Amino acid sequence: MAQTSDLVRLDTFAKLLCEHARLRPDRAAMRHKDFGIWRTWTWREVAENVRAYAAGLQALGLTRGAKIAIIGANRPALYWSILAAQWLGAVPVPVYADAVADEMAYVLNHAEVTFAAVQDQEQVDKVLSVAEQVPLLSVVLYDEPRGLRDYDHTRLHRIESVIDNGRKLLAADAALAAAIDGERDRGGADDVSIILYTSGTTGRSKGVILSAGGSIAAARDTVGFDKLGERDEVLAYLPLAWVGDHYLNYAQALVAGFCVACPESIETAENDLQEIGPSFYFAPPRVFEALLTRVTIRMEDAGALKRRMFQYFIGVSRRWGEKILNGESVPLGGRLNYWLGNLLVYAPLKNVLGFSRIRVAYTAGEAIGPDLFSFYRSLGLNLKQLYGQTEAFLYVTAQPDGQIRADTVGPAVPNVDIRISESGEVLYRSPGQFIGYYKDTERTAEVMTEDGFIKTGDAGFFDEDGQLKIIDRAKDVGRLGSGALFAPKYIENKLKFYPNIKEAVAFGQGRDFVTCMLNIDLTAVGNWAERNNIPYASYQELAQHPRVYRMLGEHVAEANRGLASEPLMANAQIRRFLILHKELDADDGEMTRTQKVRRGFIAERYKPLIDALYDGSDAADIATEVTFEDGRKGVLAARVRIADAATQPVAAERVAA
Amino acid sequence: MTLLYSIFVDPFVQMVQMPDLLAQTLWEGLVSGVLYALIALGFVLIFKASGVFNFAQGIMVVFSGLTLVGLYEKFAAAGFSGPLAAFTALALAVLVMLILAMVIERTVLRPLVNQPDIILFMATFGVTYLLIGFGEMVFGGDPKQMITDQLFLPRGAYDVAMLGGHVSFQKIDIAATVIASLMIAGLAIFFQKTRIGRALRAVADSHKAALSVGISLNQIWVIVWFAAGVVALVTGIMWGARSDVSFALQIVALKAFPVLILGGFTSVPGAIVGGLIIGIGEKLGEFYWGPLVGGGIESWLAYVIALLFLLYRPQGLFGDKIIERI
Amino acid sequence: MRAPGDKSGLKAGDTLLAVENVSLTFGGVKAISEVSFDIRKGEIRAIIGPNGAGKTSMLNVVNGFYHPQHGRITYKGQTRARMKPYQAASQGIARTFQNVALFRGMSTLDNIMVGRTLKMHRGLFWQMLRFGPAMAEEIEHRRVVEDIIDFLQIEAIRKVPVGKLPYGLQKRVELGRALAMEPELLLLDEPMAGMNLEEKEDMCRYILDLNNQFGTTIALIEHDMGVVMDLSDRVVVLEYGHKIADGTPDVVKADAKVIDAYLGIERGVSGPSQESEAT
Amino acid sequence: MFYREAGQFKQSYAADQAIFPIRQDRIGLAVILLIAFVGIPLFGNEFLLASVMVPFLILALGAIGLNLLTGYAGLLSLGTAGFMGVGAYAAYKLSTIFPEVNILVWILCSGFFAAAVGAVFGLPSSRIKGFYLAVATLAAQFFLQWCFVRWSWLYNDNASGAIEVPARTLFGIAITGPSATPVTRYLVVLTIVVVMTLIASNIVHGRIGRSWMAVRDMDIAAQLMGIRLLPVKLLAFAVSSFYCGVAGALMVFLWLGAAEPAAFDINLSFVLLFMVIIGGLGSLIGSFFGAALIHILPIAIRMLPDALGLSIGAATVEHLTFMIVGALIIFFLVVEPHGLARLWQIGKQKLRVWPFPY
Repeated sequence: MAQTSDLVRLDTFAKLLCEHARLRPDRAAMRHKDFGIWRTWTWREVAENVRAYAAGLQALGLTRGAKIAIIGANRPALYWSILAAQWLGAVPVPVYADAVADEMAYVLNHAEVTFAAVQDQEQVDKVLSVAEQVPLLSVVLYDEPRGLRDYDHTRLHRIESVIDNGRKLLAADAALAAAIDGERDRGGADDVSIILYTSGTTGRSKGVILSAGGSIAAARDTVGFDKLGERDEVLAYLPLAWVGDHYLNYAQALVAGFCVACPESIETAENDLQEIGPSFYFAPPRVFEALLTRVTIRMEDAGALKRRMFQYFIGVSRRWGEKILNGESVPLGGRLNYWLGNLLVYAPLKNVLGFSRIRVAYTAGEAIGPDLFSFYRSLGLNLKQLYGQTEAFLYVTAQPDGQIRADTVGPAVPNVDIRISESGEVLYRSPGQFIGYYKDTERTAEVMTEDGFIKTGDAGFFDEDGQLKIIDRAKDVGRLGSGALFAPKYIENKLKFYPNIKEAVAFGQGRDFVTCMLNIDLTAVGNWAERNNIPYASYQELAQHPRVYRMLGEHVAEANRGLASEPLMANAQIRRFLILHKELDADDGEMTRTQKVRRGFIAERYKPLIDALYDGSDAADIATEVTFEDGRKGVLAARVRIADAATQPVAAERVAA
Repeated sequence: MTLLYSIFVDPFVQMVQMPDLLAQTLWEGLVSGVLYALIALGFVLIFKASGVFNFAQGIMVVFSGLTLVGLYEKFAAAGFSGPLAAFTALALAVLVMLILAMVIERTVLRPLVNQPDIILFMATFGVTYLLIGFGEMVFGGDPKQMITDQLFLPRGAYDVAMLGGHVSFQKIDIAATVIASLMIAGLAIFFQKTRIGRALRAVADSHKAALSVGISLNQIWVIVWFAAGVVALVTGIMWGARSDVSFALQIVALKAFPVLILGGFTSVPGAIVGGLIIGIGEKLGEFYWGPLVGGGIESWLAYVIALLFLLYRPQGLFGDKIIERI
Repeated sequence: MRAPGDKSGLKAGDTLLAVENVSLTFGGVKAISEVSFDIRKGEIRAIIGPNGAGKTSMLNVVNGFYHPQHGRITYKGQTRARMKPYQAASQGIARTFQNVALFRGMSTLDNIMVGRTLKMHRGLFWQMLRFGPAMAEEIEHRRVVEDIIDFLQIEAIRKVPVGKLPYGLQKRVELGRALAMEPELLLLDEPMAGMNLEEKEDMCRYILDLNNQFGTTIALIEHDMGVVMDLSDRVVVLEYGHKIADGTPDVVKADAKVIDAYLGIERGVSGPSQESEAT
Repeated sequence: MFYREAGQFKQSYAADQAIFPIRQDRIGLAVILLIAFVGIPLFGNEFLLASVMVPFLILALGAIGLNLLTGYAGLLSLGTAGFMGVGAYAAYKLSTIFPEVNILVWILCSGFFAAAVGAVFGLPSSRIKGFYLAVATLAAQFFLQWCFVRWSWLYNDNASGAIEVPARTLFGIAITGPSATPVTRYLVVLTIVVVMTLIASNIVHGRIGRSWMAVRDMDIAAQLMGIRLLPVKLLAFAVSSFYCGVAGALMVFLWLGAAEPAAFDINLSFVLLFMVIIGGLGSLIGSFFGAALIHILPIAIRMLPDALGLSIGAATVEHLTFMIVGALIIFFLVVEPHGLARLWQIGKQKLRVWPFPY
């Protein structure tokens, strides 16, 4: 441990990289499945590459403080681009690879990028197509040369050749080598380490500026918290531009010295996950949910005996699994039964999912269904929740081992202070917190309190165990016309825990009662339809099928029963609902890129439907403009049915209260 | 030099010098050729209609013969003998072949429909083993004497003085030839003139066509396997009358391979012509050339003839030239 | 991916293959009569025509599968008499088929590896040992195959038996197998038949990339006229075994006989008659 | 179920192309080899070794030989027994002419004679395929068998017409002849079979194996890939016959001890073909399964009445065995036309994706 003491005081990622190269030169730092095998780079190789890359970039004119956009899937070369930029004191600005040209142009322009490091021809094309709108952009670097041979290479460079060039320059000129190392050493804790653009739920994206020292300090806290070390391994499949990837896979890896593996392609990511078998894993609840849906569907095709065995042992795990994981006392019979279940079901299941070696897994971003959460935990997967924000450089709270609950997000992580404002909003102060929004002091000021706390915009409270519980976005928590509390997200989450419901949007602010729009989950409902011989030709037809309405109506009724049992929420039961004829889609602006619903936008877009929900009619017509996958636009018209939902009577005194 | 002489000259000299022996050899070749043709006919029937290369045809010959003899022996033991008993046994043997056809259709063909040829071929091996085991268990493994007198099959021989010597014509051989010819003629009429026969031919071209005639594929299979069974029974009687009915006979069925190669797998006339060529060629070869290498070449000569023929004309005597399309 | 080994010394635009007065008959039926055309190095040459026009037969003649009764074929300056398909292969002519002709019992990877057979030389002895030179050779060629897999974006199906793949992917694998031969002349027989729009676009991109980046000369048969006109540099039109037009897409499109032939497709399907032989 | 593939990733093509890329498979194989080399010799009785294991292994080797030809190269052969006979007689002649050379050398050399004969009889495959080719191999079968009977030089003019195995030693230990113990014979056979199986596996996983399979699956496409059919087919015949020849030599020298020509009759060809089909075309492990089923099953059936205390006549048992084997052939073909190997593969796949069904 004495050896690692150096790591503790280093204050930039480039320095950390070099330190790892010194401490564990031959350990794997990065892997990438390419051409069918896992190509591996050791820390020494990565450091050497990044150093040469930095030299090459400098030769191309990248200077301290300049911005370099990083666009593409998780690829070692793109991570190196981040590192090499930071080495030189330039500022990497990752951009979502699936951003449409418009969005991309905005970010590139706003961030004043002069360089862009992108993955492949597709991204090069996209960047070049907006080049006119981004006058400062002078150099585009790319990783995969396929299809780019005939492009004009005056300002286009292959990353590999930039690295090679840097290597040559370094070899030829010792002074330059020293200068490059000097650039690295000039970096310090107060440097701008990265600018992460958040896809805000409203308005244009904001550039969150993070400092090097803060980022590293934050990562250090959580690395210690989860005891991550050089033996750990992760699969980097989250969007490069998202704080989660930058924190979990980049910052933590550079602090702890573990190995980051990049999948071959999106289609193979699942298989790659199984091959790598990571020990640290993060996925948003929807991924876990989709996974469980697929597990359930696949098990339905199994033989009767196997299915019953599976169900029996899942029952066993629900009974004992979490207790065993939490280290509580469990009777011998239970332990034996669980052991058998582990042999027959849990361990093989985790193996197939690629979870066998996971030591710590996190989920965050949304509320996770309690059943869903405990399903994974009871299998022996140490799944925990955290609560965080881009502005905090991710972690605000996280659940320590042994204090895991589905409905809370845990206590503050070390060195983070949290307080709840009078209006119920969660405020925090953390080591990793951002410096400000790039070129937007106004909004920066909006979220900062005078004493340096940051407003999360979420409403929440601490429960009796000292764990934070998030209800909803603070601004979204509203009141019905009657004055009863209306927390749309809370209601939506309850609905979304049903596998058949993919999305839910609740309305009720200032109204007499609560209504909601639902999206069916095509996989789950389609499968159900197949088993029940319900023919359907399209998503729309399936969504509007009376039997689907009946089934979802039962879900709504059940959710209502749950709401009725909670004093605060009993009055916010859902009276009427409809099933949307199309999936809410980020391309249509209905959701954010991180798949959060934009409630306001939806309310406006589907106004006729909402009116119908409240005026008692049993169907309504709607026509909306949609964007197809290839970018073309069209108009989708439909007649959407509206149904009433069964509600629970509310005790009179409560209404009075 | 003497070797070449003994291969290329001497046999022909002998043929000319002793024409009676040649005639005798040709006659014997003709008879065994007829029997080969009968076995091959059974193959062709089944192959045409169900695409199955029926290895079990050989054992069907043995099995049907054994059933006939075995049933007659049982009757005789119960004091019921003579022609009536023999023909009762014959009728029952035919019935057994029908049942066998139905069982095979149900248990082998139907479950294996649409499988590759080799799989169906192998399945008929299974049938062979089953029938061997079953036959030996019921009738015992010893060779049996075919009933002939009771079926009014003649015995003895006509010794005809001709070509400066004597040629012996076994009456049973003559009978075999006549019966076989009748059988083949009967089958030809069946195929050409009857509705079922036409359906059978249709099925060889297209299964759908057969369905349109109103006969299910399964029925057709039963019919052809039954027809092949009857052919096998006749073969069994004839062959059994010439020697014994024993399980060794099934090896003879392998002779149908070269016959089929010569004649083509789907051609009835081909089976007959092929059978005769092989039968006669084999006897001539054995008699005139066999002694040169120590005799016994009958066991392989037929295959080598077929092989050499194949190299010259891969599509067989009656097949069309194969044009490979891609 | 590697560019094809260019041993011929031909430059782009030189005649790579010349077909002169070729006639092919099957048992009295004329499949091709007196057809002449050439393929220049580096171009994309389309062969079009109604069903039964002799397009596939033409490809079969070019790669030595059929032997024409009359006419000559000159490839890379050498006029050949009779050529076996494997000789055509060893001279750099590769081929895909109208109906996918993959090795169904093998995986995608193995199928494409078969395309490397000609370039692999380790004999039985080393193959028996597997370790050492045979393995080194195997890996060397695996790398090439992986390049192709990357190029065609079929990573996810690398180890899937090809029989289980959907049709569009099978076509892609078949292209991969042909590419593994590093051909100088690539014959594609309806590479886009039965594909949906997206798959067609992908396939077009691969064909163009191949042609652009590696200079592979391509001769293709295709029914989708839009694709043909977009892709090809020159088009030859066959009808009932005769050549009726030859030239750039624009020229061919305007040709009266071609328009006639294509309007006549309906007639042709209902009764491909021998009378037209006389016309 | 037992597979834990998470975390088993390949960093080199060599590892990725390994014949057993999954760790659990390698462990399983090691356990089987351990049992075969240590467990069975230590604990097996003479009956198990001499009447079950030795014949099983030898037949499996023959089945591998046939499988290389029929399963991998798609060339149907009914002459397997003939090629085995060539190996047996070659080994016999060589070891009696040169008794000073180690018998194992001659057993392996005998394979070359079989390979040469096999290649000659494979020549027709340039023009004919499928059942037609089967007739060519049938010609080989009957012709060779006829040679074994008529060519007395082959059996040193023994009055019996049979070949009798001379006693030979390896490192001073008797491995053939009456004094060789079942354990030594078993170990010798096992070693040869394991090594040859490994070699076969290497061949079929490399260029040559792929060429064979290409020719099998689509010979036209194979030609257009530059594969010349005749050399590839002849090589398949030669390699296949080599395996059959060694199996034949082992059969006489280490199993039967003496053999008449009838030992190599057409029935043996058929039995081997059963093994290959039931075991699975194009699968080496299937050859072992097939050999086990076809050879060991009848032994088990024969032992069953005794074990159950039933007194059934030996002849009846024999007939029942025939029937059961026949019925099983049909049964297995109906259940899984692709053989036991496919069942094994499906089972393995099921274990790999357990608890999912696919």
